[in-house]
Amino acid sequence: MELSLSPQQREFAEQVREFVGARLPRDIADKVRRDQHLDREDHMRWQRILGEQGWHAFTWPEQHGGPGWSIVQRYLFEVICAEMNCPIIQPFGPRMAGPVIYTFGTDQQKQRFLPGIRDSTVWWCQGYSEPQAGSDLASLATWAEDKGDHYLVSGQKIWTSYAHYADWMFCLVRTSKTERPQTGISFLLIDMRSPGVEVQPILMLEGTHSFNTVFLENVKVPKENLIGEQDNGWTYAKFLLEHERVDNAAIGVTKAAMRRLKEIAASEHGDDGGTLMEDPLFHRKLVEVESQLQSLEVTALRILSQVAAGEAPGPAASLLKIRGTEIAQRISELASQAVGYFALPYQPDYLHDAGSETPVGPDHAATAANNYLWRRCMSIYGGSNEIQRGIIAKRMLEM
Amino acid sequence: MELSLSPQQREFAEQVREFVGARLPRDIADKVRRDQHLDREDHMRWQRILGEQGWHAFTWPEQHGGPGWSIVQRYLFEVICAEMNCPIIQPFGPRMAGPVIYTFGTDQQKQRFLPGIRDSTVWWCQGYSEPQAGSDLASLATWAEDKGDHYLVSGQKIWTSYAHYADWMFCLVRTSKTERPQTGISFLLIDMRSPGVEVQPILMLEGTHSFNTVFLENVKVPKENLIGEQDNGWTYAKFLLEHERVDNAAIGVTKAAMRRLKEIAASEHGDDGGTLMEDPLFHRKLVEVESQLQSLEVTALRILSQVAAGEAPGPAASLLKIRGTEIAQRISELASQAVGYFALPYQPDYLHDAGSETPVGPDHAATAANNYLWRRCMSIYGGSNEIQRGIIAKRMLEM
Amino acid sequence: MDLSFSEEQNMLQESVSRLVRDHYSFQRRQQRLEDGEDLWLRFAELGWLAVPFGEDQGGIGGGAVDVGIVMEGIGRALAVEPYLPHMLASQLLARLAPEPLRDRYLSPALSGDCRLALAFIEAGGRYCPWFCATAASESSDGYQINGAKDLVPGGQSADAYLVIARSHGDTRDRQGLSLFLVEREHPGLQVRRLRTNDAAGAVQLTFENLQLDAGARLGDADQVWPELEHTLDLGAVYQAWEAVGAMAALSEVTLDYLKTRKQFGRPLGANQALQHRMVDLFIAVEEARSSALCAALAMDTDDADERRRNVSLSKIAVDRCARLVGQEAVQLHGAMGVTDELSVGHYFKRLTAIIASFGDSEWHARRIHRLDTASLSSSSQPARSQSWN
Amino acid sequence: MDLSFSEEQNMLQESVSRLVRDHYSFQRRQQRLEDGEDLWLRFAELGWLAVPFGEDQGGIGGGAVDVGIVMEGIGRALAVEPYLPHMLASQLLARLAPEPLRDRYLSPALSGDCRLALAFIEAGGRYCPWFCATAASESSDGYQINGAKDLVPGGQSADAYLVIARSHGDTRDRQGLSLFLVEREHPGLQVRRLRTNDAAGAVQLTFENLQLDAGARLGDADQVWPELEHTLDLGAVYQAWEAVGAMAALSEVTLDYLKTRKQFGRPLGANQALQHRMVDLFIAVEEARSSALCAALAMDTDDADERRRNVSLSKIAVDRCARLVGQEAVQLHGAMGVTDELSVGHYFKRLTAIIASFGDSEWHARRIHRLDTASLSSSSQPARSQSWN
Repeated sequence: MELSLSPQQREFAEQVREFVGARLPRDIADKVRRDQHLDREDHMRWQRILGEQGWHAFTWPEQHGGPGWSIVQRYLFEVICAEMNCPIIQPFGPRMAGPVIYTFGTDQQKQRFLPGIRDSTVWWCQGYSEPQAGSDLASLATWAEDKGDHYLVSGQKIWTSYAHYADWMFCLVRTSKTERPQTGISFLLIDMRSPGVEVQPILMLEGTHSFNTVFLENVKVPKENLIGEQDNGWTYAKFLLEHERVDNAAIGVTKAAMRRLKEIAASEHGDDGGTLMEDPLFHRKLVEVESQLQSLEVTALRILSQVAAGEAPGPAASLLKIRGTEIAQRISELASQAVGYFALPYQPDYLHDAGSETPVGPDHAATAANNYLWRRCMSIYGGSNEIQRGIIAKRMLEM
Repeated sequence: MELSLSPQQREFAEQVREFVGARLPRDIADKVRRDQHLDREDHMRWQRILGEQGWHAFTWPEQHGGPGWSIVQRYLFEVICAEMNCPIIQPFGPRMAGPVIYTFGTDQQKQRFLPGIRDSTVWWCQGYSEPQAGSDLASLATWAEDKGDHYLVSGQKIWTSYAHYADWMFCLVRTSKTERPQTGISFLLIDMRSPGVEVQPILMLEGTHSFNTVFLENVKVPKENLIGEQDNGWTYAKFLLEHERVDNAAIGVTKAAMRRLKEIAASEHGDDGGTLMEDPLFHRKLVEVESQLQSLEVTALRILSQVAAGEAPGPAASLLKIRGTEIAQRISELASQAVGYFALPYQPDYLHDAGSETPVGPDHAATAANNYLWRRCMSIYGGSNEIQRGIIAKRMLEM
Repeated sequence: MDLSFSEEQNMLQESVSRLVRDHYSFQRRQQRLEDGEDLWLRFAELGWLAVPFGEDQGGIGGGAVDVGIVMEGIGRALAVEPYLPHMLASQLLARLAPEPLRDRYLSPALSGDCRLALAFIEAGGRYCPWFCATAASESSDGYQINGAKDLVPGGQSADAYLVIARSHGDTRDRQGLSLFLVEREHPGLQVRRLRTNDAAGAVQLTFENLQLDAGARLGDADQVWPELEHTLDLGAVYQAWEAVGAMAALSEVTLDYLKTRKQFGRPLGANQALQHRMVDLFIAVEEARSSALCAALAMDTDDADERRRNVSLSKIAVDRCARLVGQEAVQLHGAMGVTDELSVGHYFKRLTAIIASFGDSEWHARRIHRLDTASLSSSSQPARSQSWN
Repeated sequence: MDLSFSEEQNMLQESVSRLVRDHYSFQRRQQRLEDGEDLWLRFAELGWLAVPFGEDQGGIGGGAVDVGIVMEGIGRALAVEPYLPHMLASQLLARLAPEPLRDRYLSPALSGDCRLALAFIEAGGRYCPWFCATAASESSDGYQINGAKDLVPGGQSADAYLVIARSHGDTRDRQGLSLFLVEREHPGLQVRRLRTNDAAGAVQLTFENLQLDAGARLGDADQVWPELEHTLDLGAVYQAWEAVGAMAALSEVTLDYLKTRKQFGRPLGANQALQHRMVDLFIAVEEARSSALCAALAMDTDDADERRRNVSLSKIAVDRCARLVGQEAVQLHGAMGVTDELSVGHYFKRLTAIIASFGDSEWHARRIHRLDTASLSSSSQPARSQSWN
């Protein structure tokens, strides 16, 4: 039992640090460090650099062109990337579409889609939620009519992250009406440039645009874009939901956020003139969340050790989702509190690193406050924390 | 709109202070101030003094021999009594049995029972809960068989406070089997010296004895001890539950506990040598609960003002119960924390003001720690806080 | 001891409710924001701008509770009209301005013709209310002002600013603060408009060798701290009532959502876990209402420590409730709660701004700490917290 | 980086589980308490008393994790055998005792023939670990001890005490502490038995002109603070594992109660509001387990600040979880939860005692504050908290 790294792991970590240090573009790192918003090109630029190295699809086994890393290596990679201010790798291709395609897709589908994901030349999005089916996926209504060699798809997807950036969407549609709502669902890949696809932005409370409504009106989807068997899509969706939940803990990003919070606390002046870090009352709140983060990280590592030993993580992923989001939200809240009155201004130019005006208040204030507002969504998306508690109650506690 | 007292109210408060100052026995006040346990005789001694003054049944209207005080006067009386270290007036006679008897009882019953309650010569207890009917009173099973001029009562009551002190019990029993479980219940007064009544103590986690199981085996109860109509007891019980809930806020006692907590914090030395009161981290916790208590008191006063203006308090009583108990529990927890390691010893002699050995640690430590353990029951008894939330959800929010 | 509203207060509340109901549906509020319009003159017509002033000054002689009644409506309406900053400034004006200044500005302030705002916030001072680097150097015929007030909430529509500047001492001294009236168009004043998360708006003021004559000073030189402290307490109290209005509306909106939105075939509100959380929201609103009331009544006392204690306890309680209600309302709305589309996000942002204004809970806890430890050394008995005694 | 148990650790855990299962049903535990019996010799036979000692000392060369595995079983069993105080004292003995003393006591300590306890708590010092008024004045042939150790947890069955006494300086000095071994029957020592809420028991020691020869001192004179601090950290870690065992058992008992107890015609656990709270209990147990593990691993590091930070973060996390689990388990049991009858109240009392021992959360927060502010002044970069780096 050992928290510190083995010599091999240490070497691996060093290799990651060297690569990131040498290849991460400075302007992108600065934006991440300052918590500014990244645009499509920022993400793609870095992801293509990773793709060249074979690290964009970093969770994939070698047989599908991934690096074949162990679970500990993946973890180290993510934490080090976050620590060094890399953008988050957008999960829709490498963490979601990719594993479904290489697990359930045909050889033709693999040849067609996997390279674009590995190299990050294609941006994917996820067409799951619908207006009447949020956390309740089984009740979805988007209908795909079987037209022989193709489907005609009509319906509406909502909360689709970055649909306005996306080239392709993987999508759940209903292909049969059955008694059990989970059956009769199919898993389709849809070209976002198909006629009949319309993307409409959903503006978020903090002023950003990352979510969308996607309207589908008689969109022609060739049958070769069906994954696995028709009517069996729920199986693939569930497979994917588990993947997504394990990912959601995002320990590395949260640790980086904690470090930034401490930097803010060390630079802001408290009410009595010393730094906020020295202020016992503010510091007390820092310590509380730091102790929670310490628990969370070790819990994640314990689960990693189990998985590495061949055990299934089970609903533990729900535990990481619940506490991971709560802790990340709390850190963002404290950063917002740290800046006092300067949590009030809304300065979109600075948030997007656009415009020439200097922000009012300290530089970090504009992003800290916006970040707090933004992060309220963390406990809602990816299966709300209420849904996750239900999963633990049912599957783990058998209540 | 005015928080301060009118000249009449000020005069009334003065009168209460003078009376208590002159008549409250010193030894009893000391025990209350030190949070020690009182025995039956301590309570009765003080309650009889109040009875002589006509203040034991302080909520009663003049027509039944009460002082006929306004709701504000009652509030002032309770707060001042708590502030001056009076024992709590045991509610079973004057707040529970009394109002039911004078509202629903016969003239004969009033003549027989009310004087003993007013003067505090008789100790009452409440026979509601049963092993299979805790918060769920409607499912009670104690059976009273109609034998013409009397009932034969058999069953088991549980959580009966001070049954071991009591002369009489008011009691819910089932007299008919009906479809709706709320009907078919009757309200009986039972002489605790009747053959077939057996009281068995329930020991509490913190080592005290105030609750009991009462076994009833073929207890003969004359029909003249039936309150109101047979099978209609649920109506009287509900009437009483409302009364009890309003009472549970116990603002005065909680304010006194807050004051004692501050005294402890001002006398204990913190880790750095100053007093705990000066310790910013401990003080911060004090302030938090003080701000909650401030809200609670003003909420209670707002409800008083509504009631005084003729409005019904409604589920507001549930709100006071929930927050009142949470706040009282938190205060007791902080007092226990204040004494550090000296929360560990269990010193029953000091708790009961018996024995001659001086306690280890500061005097207040033994009672502070015990009090924290004891007060966990506050959020459970009198309708658990979960039940109260259910009441608000249903009756106020109509969910 | 009576906490029911007087007849006048009931009437004021009725007038507030009517305006909110008739003119502040969320859709109309959003539309008005987009059009850059406001209802300031309507506020004036209804007499709201005159509430706390003596009848001799053209006011109606109300107290903090009465202004609070208006603020509650503003909170419920999510109104961005800068009523609070204007009231703080105009009350300071009425109390401290030399006669010529008062004669010139007070009556227009009450009639809606002149809007005022209080400039007291600078970067680097966090919530330290006497932090002030903006300098007022005495010159032959008055003062020269240099520096900046980096955030003046509600200042975008103000015609004049009451500005705290340092005429003496160091940046963090409590002494040495003076107060000046500066018109928006005064030479040497630069006004930069700022957007805010809560849409209320603000400005940044920069003073560059701005010349004022001595008549532009309100109150005594160097000695304005006690008045400023009183005014900031008033701000915390007014804002508490606004928070109560916002919380009450937000919890109603949330309850409504839980009752109508269906998931897994039944209303969300059928989930007991959500019911209990909704109850906690409801309780929090009532608690905040009580705390706001208590603080407003405490503004009447002559005992400054009693006022400080009650206002600070109230700020802590209201912040706690506002945080709970804001965060939980968003969460209970699910994905809809984080959009710009529903009112819920806008209430949440306003509550967040309120929590961040007039000192956070820690600042107020520290103030009570000073009171408690001072009373420790002055007597062996800790202070009684019996507000009605 | 691997957080799975080694084979030896799995075997140790199996042996602990077996003893707990076979001998610590709640009924048998209560019966044994009443009879005044314990299983100390069984602990010794199983080698538990020897876990953290080198093989040269007759031990099995385990670390804090290994002792933790035993402590978890003790927590689960609600065992009152004073394993923790004995281990702290015997580990100090092994590290610091001069050879004759070690030869005389260590082997009996490992075999169960001599029980030890650490006397370090005095009234008036709260959690200040270097607070010590008990005086050790040097005399011609040794030391004279005067004073009291008001609470010695687990001291009721000890044959000898390791006593912290002040050989130099003022009551609150960190320097000037020395450590002595005092036998229970030593003239001048008065031992008063104390009951405790958690039934574990304690004693109060009073020293009246107690004479010791110089050979009774462990470690250097005046310089025992760093060793004491390390030992108290070890105590916090051991106790954290005990808390995890108690919490895990308590949450199982509670889950079981919710599934079987019926109200309004269905199991309590059918209430979604209670389900979600039960999930939070479950999560808290896992969090505490992770924190306890992290702190145990940190005991191996040579970097004292790293150890301090991790132990203190862990104490804060474990206390938070223990408070939640203890209070909620009682509440979820309803009226049965506050009786003496079920195990729930006993777990709650033990968790309460754990929270109150080895420094409360505020004491540990203050220690981290010292570390954080010291690192502020020594470098511009705040300390990284990456335990695996």
